[in-house]
Amino acid sequence: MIKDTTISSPELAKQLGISADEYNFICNKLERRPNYAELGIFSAMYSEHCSYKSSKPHLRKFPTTGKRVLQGPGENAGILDIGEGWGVAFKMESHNHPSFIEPYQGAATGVGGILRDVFTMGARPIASMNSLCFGDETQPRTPAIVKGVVKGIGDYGNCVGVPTVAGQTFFHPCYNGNPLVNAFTAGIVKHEKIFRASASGIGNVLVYAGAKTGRDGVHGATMASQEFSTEKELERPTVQVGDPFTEKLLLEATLEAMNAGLVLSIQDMGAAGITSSSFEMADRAGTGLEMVLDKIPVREKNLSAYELLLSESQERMLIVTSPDLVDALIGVFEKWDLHAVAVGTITDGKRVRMTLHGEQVVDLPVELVADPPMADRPYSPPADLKQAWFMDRNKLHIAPLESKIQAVLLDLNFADARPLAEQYDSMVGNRTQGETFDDAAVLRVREIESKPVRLAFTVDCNPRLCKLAPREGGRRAVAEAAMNLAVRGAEPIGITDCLNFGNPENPEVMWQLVEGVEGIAEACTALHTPVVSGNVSLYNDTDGKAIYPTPMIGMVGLIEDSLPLPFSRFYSTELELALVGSLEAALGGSVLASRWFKRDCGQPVDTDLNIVTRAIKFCKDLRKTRLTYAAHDVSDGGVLTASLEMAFRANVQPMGLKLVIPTGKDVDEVLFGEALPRVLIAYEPGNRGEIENLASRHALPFTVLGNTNDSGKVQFHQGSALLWQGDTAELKARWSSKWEVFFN
Amino acid sequence: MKALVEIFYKDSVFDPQGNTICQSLQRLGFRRVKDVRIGKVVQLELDTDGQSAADAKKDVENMCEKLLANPVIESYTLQIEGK
Amino acid sequence: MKALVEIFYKDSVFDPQGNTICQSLQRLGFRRVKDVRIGKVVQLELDTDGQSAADAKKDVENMCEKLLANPVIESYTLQIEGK
Amino acid sequence: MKAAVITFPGSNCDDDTVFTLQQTLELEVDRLWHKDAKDLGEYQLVVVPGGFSYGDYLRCGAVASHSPIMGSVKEFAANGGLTLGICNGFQVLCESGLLPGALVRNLGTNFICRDVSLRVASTDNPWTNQLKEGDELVLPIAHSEGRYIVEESVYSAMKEKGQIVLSYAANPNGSLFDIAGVCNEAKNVFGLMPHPERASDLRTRHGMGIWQSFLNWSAEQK
Ligand SMILES: Nc1ncnc2c1ncn2[C@@H]1O[C@H](COP(=O)(O)OP(=O)(O)O)[C@@H](O)[C@H]1O
Ligand SMILES: [Mg+2]
Repeated sequence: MIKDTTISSPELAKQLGISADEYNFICNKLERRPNYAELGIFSAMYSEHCSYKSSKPHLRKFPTTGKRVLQGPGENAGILDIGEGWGVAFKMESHNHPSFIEPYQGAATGVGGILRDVFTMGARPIASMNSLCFGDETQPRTPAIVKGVVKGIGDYGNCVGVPTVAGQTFFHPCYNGNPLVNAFTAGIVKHEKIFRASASGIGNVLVYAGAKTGRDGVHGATMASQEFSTEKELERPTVQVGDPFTEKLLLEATLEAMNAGLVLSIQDMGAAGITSSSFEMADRAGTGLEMVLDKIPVREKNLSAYELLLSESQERMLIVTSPDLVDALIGVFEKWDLHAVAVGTITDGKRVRMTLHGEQVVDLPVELVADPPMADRPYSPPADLKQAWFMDRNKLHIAPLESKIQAVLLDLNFADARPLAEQYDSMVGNRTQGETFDDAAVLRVREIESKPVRLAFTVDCNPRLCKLAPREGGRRAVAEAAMNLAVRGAEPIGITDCLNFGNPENPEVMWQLVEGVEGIAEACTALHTPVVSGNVSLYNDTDGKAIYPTPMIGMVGLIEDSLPLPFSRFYSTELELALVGSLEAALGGSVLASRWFKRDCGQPVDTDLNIVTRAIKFCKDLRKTRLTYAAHDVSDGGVLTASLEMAFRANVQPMGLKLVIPTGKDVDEVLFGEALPRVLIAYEPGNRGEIENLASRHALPFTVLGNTNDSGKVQFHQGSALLWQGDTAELKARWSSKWEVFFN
Repeated sequence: MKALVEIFYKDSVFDPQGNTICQSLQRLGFRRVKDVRIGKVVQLELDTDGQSAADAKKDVENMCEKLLANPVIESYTLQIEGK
Repeated sequence: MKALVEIFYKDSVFDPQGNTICQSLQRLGFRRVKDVRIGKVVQLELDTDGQSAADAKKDVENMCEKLLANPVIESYTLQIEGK
Repeated sequence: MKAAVITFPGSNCDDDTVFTLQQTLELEVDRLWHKDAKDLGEYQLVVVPGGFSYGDYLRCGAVASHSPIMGSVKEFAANGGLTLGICNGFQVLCESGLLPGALVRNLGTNFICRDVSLRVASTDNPWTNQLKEGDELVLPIAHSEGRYIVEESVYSAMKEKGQIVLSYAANPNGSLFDIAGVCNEAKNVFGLMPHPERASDLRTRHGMGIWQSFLNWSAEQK
């Protein structure tokens, strides 16, 4: 084992993932070579995961301001004003690499990390979501990964008592060697109880609180900044194990200490553990720190400074308080059976000094560590993009409808999420309204008594589209999320994002990233949904193969009335069904195109964000009519899958559905086309006039598409000709059991 | 034949359950308890007719590697009983 | 001293986890597996300085009765290792 | 009327229960910390709430059943005090011997969260007296260890004495005889896996049947 104080060498730096340029830069600035412990700090803080060196210059393009923004990017979570003196704090984070190595613990600790990011801000977490991308079903490891990840998320969130209310699951071979696990949490906080992570006040005390430190996860951040390769299997750090029970105690103790006025500032220990939390807090405040590493509560003997600093043991916090409050603060944590000890003080001079066994092991300027040089990565579009856009429209056209329908219905992604989602406690907290298996989840904010306030949450991204057209993919992820909220009656107010991409040193991947970011920025500007937090996960490659660009969007919406919520299910067998939005839609990038041609192909059309804005308004006004209706956003799979889902979710049996495609219209484009915005609405026939008028007032096309009935059959007609029919119960049985195989 | 497989987290991996139960035992007055680790034990009943003991053991080892234990974080010990 | 406590559901209590593992093993081709039961194993490290072996064992038995096993549904076996 | 809700480390439905008792039933509610044993004589209702006390480590409810406050609850229950255990609270009550039987791993092994249909199996008790035998209640469940088991001889006696209070219309977890909620012989201690506090002013509101029964019973005792 290398001693902490051993002077480093360029070779050692390289082994720890620090480039020669970076090492020279560090040595020049320091006017010496860093020792081993210090080198460890640089290796973590200069990693892509902590430094955002490839992405940061582009993230500046996001709109981050707005009348509701109480906290934009740069803190542990962003916060939006929801009125009455309250805010919603939220963020999304990836745990891709750990979840591939150990699906259960990787996903569990991902949930733990995002929960801490939210309660670190002073917010009580009220809802979690997750977005999961898995390899295809032919991969032998897929079932075990799905099962492990879902169980990990469930066991952690259920135990802490934060409901998991929504999510997205997507299977695609591009994730065969690199599944994605993105976790979102939102919490609510009073304006005056918002806490930030800044170590200010010379002489103030740094308190370590929570679980003890062990050797687990030493170097997690560096690992998350490298590609996987099959040979590297052995070099992996010890897997971190989540302890949701301790997390729950930490949550309660932290909020209690905050409420009692014992906390000045606070930061969770996430990636790169105590290193990043201490340096970042000092950096934000422009101060320095002196820390005695011997004080850190440990689980194992003989931890070196290097290990103490880079450990990613879970469920830990770093808190700044004033000297007279230290004892009371420690008292609160001890009440909850947690450790809390003073480990350092805040100094001026903008340096961090750390000692172990009386020996100085770290003495570094804060800025050099916390603000690494950015990487200026070249980017250029992939050469084969145009090829991917080619799609033989004619071949599709002449294929029998039956085979096309079956192709889409057989897609593993067209499935009831129940077998998965029922493993999550979606109701703890007593806020969750109605069904959670809908376009967006809605929760009441029961803390606000002066008026009805509800929050809506959704995650969205269509990676297939992002691969074919990353800019449009980014735009549509935002627009789609907004439509999901709108159909449930919520006004979209802001987003968080999790940018999952491949190796940024590859100019084509970098291009996807830049395009994706710009697309998100365009849509967020147009829809007035600022970006208030987010996360970037790069190097999602295995053996040189990158995942599809996957810029996941987590969006929050607000409902300020107590009107009933529309659901995406038929509630009677005597409804009329209409499509609001363009009747025909392009097939480029659609599920049908992918399934039919066995490759993701076609050129997706650009979404008109003005029309999306109008559609959101329409949805809002539709609720105000107080009519009863069901509504469902049309997304991947088109009208075919959207209308079937409404029938499958119906609470009346037998359910029949008759769609009549107007004569002269392209059946493929009506049934399978994918474009935004398109909303299916079902209502009592007598209400057609009012709804149609409303649509035309917002300049949106309105087409009556059919009706529900009690035939128990799904029938598609064009004019009077029957094109296709199937048995609702039989179709539903296939849909609802598809994902069961993963869980028994 | 019966086989008994004990599976624990590796020593380097934190065992939150054992940790909590250790504290609970101490609070209940069992102050001599220094450390607790909690694992799984899998009891297998096997039909070993016409199989050598060595082959049977090999079988169980295979089961451990393939399904019962997770080599990333767990280690296991194996005990064979009777025949 | 180390003590190892193995805790299983009583035979009268159906063990769904064991059952699931049994089926999975059979699906994986381990057709000789006839039955699987899954239990817990608790490894205790005890400070027995100045304590007789009999007392130490008594202690562990007490822990089992009080906390580690639930006599309504479980039965346990105890093993003491070293001193 | 005054109620108490206990918080163990890891309880996570304590807040929801307090909210329901306060906001929906307009009761005065004290929160009790597990470490603080005390005389509970002043309360008309003591609730052991749901959650994952001590992380559900080792066995659900096992560690919590040894908490100092549980000594107080036992005394309270022995004196006829109305004691309600919901979900993890039910597990704690079984572990502490206040209710017969035990709750073990669901047959399907997984955690299940969904609304389920329940049938009222008996009504001569403080918990369902405002309902009728055979009434349907739709309440959410959220557990992975909710399979109630008890020896057959004990079950027969329980059934005889009207201790089986709620049963599942479609058994979600493999509970013996579809049992979802039981009370002790004196009927003052009641445990159930479904969550009435999550369906009192939200969702189906069928939880109100249980609360109203309790209110009615308490009013009659006065
Ligand atoms: N894609 C993004 N969009 C907006 N903000 C981002 C993005 N990626 C990271 N951020 C912000 O950068 C900061 C650092 O993020 P991160 O390292 O994930 O925080 P933490 O250390 O709390 O895990 C946070 O404020 C986060 O919200
Ligand atoms: Mg953080």
